[in-house]
Amino acid sequence: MIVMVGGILMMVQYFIPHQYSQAVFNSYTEWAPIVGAFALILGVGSLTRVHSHKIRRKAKNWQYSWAVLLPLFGMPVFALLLPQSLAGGMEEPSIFHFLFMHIQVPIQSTMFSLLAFYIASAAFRAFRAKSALATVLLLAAVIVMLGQVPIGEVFGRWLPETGLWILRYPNLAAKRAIMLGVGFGILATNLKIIFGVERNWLGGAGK
Amino acid sequence: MYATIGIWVGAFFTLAIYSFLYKENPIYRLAEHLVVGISLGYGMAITYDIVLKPRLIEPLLTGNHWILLVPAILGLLYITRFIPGIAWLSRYPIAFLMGTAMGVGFPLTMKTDVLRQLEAAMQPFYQSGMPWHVVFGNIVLIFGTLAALIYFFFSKPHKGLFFGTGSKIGIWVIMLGFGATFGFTVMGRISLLIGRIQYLLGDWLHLIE
Amino acid sequence: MLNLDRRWIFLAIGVVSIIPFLVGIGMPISTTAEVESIFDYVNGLDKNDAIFISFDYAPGTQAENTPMGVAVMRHAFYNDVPVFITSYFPLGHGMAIEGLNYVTNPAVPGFYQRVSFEEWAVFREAGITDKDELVIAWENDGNVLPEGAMGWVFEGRDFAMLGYAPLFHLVILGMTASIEAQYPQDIYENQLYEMPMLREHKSLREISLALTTAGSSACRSWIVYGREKVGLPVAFGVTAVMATDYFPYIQSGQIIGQMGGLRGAAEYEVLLAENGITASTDKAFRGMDVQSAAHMLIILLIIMGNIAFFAGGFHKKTAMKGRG
Amino acid sequence: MRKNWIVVPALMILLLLLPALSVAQSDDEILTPVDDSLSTVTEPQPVAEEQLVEPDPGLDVPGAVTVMDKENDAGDLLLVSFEQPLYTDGIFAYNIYRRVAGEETWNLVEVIPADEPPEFIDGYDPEFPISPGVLYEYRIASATVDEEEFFGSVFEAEVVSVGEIYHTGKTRVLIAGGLFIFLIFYYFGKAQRGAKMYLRPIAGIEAIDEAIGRATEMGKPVLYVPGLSTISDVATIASLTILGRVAKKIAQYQTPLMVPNRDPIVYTIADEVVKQAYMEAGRPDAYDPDSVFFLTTSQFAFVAGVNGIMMREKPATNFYLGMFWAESLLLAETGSLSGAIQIAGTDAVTQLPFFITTCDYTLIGEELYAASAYLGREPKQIGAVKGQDSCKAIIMSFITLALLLAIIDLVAGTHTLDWVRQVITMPIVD
Repeated sequence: MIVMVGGILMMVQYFIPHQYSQAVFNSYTEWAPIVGAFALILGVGSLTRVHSHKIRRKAKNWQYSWAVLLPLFGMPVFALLLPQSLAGGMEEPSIFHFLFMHIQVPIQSTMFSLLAFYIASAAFRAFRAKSALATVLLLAAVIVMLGQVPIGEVFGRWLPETGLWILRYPNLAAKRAIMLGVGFGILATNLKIIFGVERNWLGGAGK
Repeated sequence: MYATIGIWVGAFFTLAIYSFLYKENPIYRLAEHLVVGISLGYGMAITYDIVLKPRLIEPLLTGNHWILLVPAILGLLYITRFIPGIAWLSRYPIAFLMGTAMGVGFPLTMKTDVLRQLEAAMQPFYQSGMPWHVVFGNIVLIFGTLAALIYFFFSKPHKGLFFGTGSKIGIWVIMLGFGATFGFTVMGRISLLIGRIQYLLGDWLHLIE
Repeated sequence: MLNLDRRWIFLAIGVVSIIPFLVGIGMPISTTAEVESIFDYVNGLDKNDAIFISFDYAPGTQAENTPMGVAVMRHAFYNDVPVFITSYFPLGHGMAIEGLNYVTNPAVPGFYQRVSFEEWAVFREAGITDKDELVIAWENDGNVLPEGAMGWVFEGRDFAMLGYAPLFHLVILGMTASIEAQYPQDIYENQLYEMPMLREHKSLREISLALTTAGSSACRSWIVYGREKVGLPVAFGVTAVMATDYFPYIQSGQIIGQMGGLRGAAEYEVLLAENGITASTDKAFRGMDVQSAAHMLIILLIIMGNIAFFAGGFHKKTAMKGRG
Repeated sequence: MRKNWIVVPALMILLLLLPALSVAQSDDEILTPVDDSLSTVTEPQPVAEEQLVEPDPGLDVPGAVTVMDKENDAGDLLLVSFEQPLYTDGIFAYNIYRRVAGEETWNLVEVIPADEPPEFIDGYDPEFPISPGVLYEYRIASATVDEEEFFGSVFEAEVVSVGEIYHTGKTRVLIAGGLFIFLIFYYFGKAQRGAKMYLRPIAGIEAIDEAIGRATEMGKPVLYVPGLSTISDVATIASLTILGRVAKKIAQYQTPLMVPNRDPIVYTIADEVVKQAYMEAGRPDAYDPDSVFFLTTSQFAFVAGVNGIMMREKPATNFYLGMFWAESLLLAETGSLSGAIQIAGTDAVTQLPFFITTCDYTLIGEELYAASAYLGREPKQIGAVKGQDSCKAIIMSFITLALLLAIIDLVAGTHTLDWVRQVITMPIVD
């Protein structure tokens, strides 16, 4: 119900430049971030619940749950409550900054770089030119990969240029078709949510 | 001093993650759990400092902004999610944000991703002075977009000249596009590895600039 | 052969990624129209313009995204173009601070000496807000540019660190009317109202470019809410994984240009160095040698894998004619 | 029905074209209001002549100021134009001041360089907003390089700013949006009334039966991964529909099924779906409660777990349908090594290339949704697919039209394409 009123209101608002419509919109842009900020409660709450549960029941690997909960609540405490003199606050140097810059950032960056290794392994063991279409895909990939790196130019100018041509025309055509399709898909989902046809996004809250 | 310790700790955790390549181990698991806690903790602190403090608490304390209590109470309803019995109340803030976001997004998505793209797809393929590969490219672009759209068209069997041939061309064009994505994804993953190696060899060991 | 322990392949890719760094080849990189158009556009701006650089990514993709933000920031500082720095995600907030710190870090060659908002308050109150006049007055006051620095950057005159705000797409929308309404103060609690760069550029209408460096579809918000609303020019600096998806936006003219992945950042670094804006190229360019080597290895692995597979014959699955 | 779907889009195109045409004309008017105002301004010549007599006191000052209400605003914008002085020597810029009529203080609202057209839109400055219905006064000064100002006379605005109810520049978005909403709901309604609608079969879906049959022959289990995302993802919902169908077939063949989950909510729903499918197949006794299980929420740990299952149990058929991220590569690689037939489907564009090169069948993007609509036969889903298809038909016809016009233009040297493009092109307005 709120969804429908809110959705239709904001949709109609777009077409009305009148001052009252603008006033509605302005207070909305003021309110929404405040409401949105509280959404963090969901994440924090469910994480706390899962891990405190694990600790209480001494489930498998429960010790690691402390590694989640301690920084989760420690970070805000260090940043906002601890005085600067005790390495509190958010500026460098502080515990807060240290945890983020020297633990969080290296771990997260490294996690994704693991995939470089996995791609290499899959390249050897799984990427097969099993059909004409897969062959085309792999060929295009090889041309683009060579075209994007400086060594590609060793083979001649045609290689990077062919790579760019693939990117600018056939790739663009495919991506535009997908973009239009996805665009319609998003719009249809928006409609379904606004008019209450789709209710899954509530995630079973309260049911 | 602060920075040096930081880089050693960072290097330690970088290697801890890479140890997963050999096999899973407790240090990897520790790092994996830490990252979940820290990122959400960071989010909490930042959100308080940047949003709640200047936009909600300070205006409320100075008075005159009592109307801001409405979004605050709406936001606090999220907590009810964890109280059995009244958990349905947490739907209200979600509904408020979802509904309005959808409403704001609808006309704009229509404009950016549909109308503007249609407009751009309707380019003349030849204008005097264009080199041949551009003209050829434009023709590929127009037919390719059409064909790929046909491939994603589900109301007609893919038979006959228009739908049959169209969808066949379509899937080839889509494969070329995916080839490009494949190449770029490989490039991206390697780049991230490069970033880490620069960190280990440069910032930590000072072997390279 | 196909059942080779994959840890050997892991080792190979590790070795191939380290050696070029130690050897240092520095193969030349040619630039593409997609990146040149951003460079030329920024090059045409001066102290009367202002740009946004938004760090819309999490630490996971910093290796690709940070060099882009850094390169464009250096370019803007070189031309005295004021830069507003924002972030779409809480974690990007930290990335934005790191990006600015890198450009103004005295340990990095070609840095810009940072002057905090407090330090030049006297000059500001005396009404000296023009960059050229400010630099003269500042240096006459006995301040000397440190060795190796490319110039001064004054907080509030040359950059403003606005940081993260939640529901950022609405923040963009709000900034089309007024930047100050969305960010009353910067992350160091300086009042934006007192900043000369804000006084001259009060809304996104008066901004000449928004560069978004992103590892997700967050970058689209700048088009949907910024460009379509007030015609804000937008440029993308996206990870390679995303890059191919956004070519339609380039052709339709919705974005000025795009830097795709480390290669895109390296191209911008090359353009900066070629035009004398920086003394040398930086991290992204140096990474490209490794990129070459690793791509060669992966292509080799694909070819070898396929040879081994087809030499072994279609021992299974011949019953099904797969299409993929 | 068959004819219907051609006729509807065709009608819509006509509909879209007709009003858009009228908008194209009205847009011209919006874009060129300056001409009108200039012609009205040039009339009061005497002002300029007076200044001719007395050019001495420094710079020549600008003449009459014309103020018009800006269209399509919230009543917070005014179009201001003024007459430039006859002698512009020495003038560097014009400083425009505004105040509420009757008040004392003037606010500098705009500086226009001397070489730019003497007009601007007032009210964009958030510091000095214009309120609807308030009468303002303007005064313009010629300024020298040294910021010396010479004021012209005070002009009261002829109009006050008024907000409009409808933004005429957005008609095309309104038409397109309305058309879209209409089509989606038209097909919704139609599907709900039970009309039979054709959806083409999809290759990957037809292979499902074959793949399950193979598993039965080999006496090995089937693995089904419903993606790693939450239930709010459309791909997950589509995947669960397909899971129902797969489970039903499996129940008939009595082949073991394994469904590992990453999201707790998806897990409960997947369990329900499978139980239901066994019931429908008439074999509730064959249902094994352990076949659907929750693994872990951590991304890479989940992959490690599933890979372990693949290496131990060696399933004959693997399904990966739903939302996948970077783990797609790891799953499909292991599966391909274990020799299983693999059927994948996702709407994550970046993961599709990896599935295509490692799996036997891949449902690409929307094919996944269509497949679920095709199998589920749920009216809302079919309605949505149909509605979107007709929108695509409209887009396709426009592109084809553009292609034909481009050829005509090339041969005949006309500019028909430009003309049609003008109908669609939207200026950036707000």
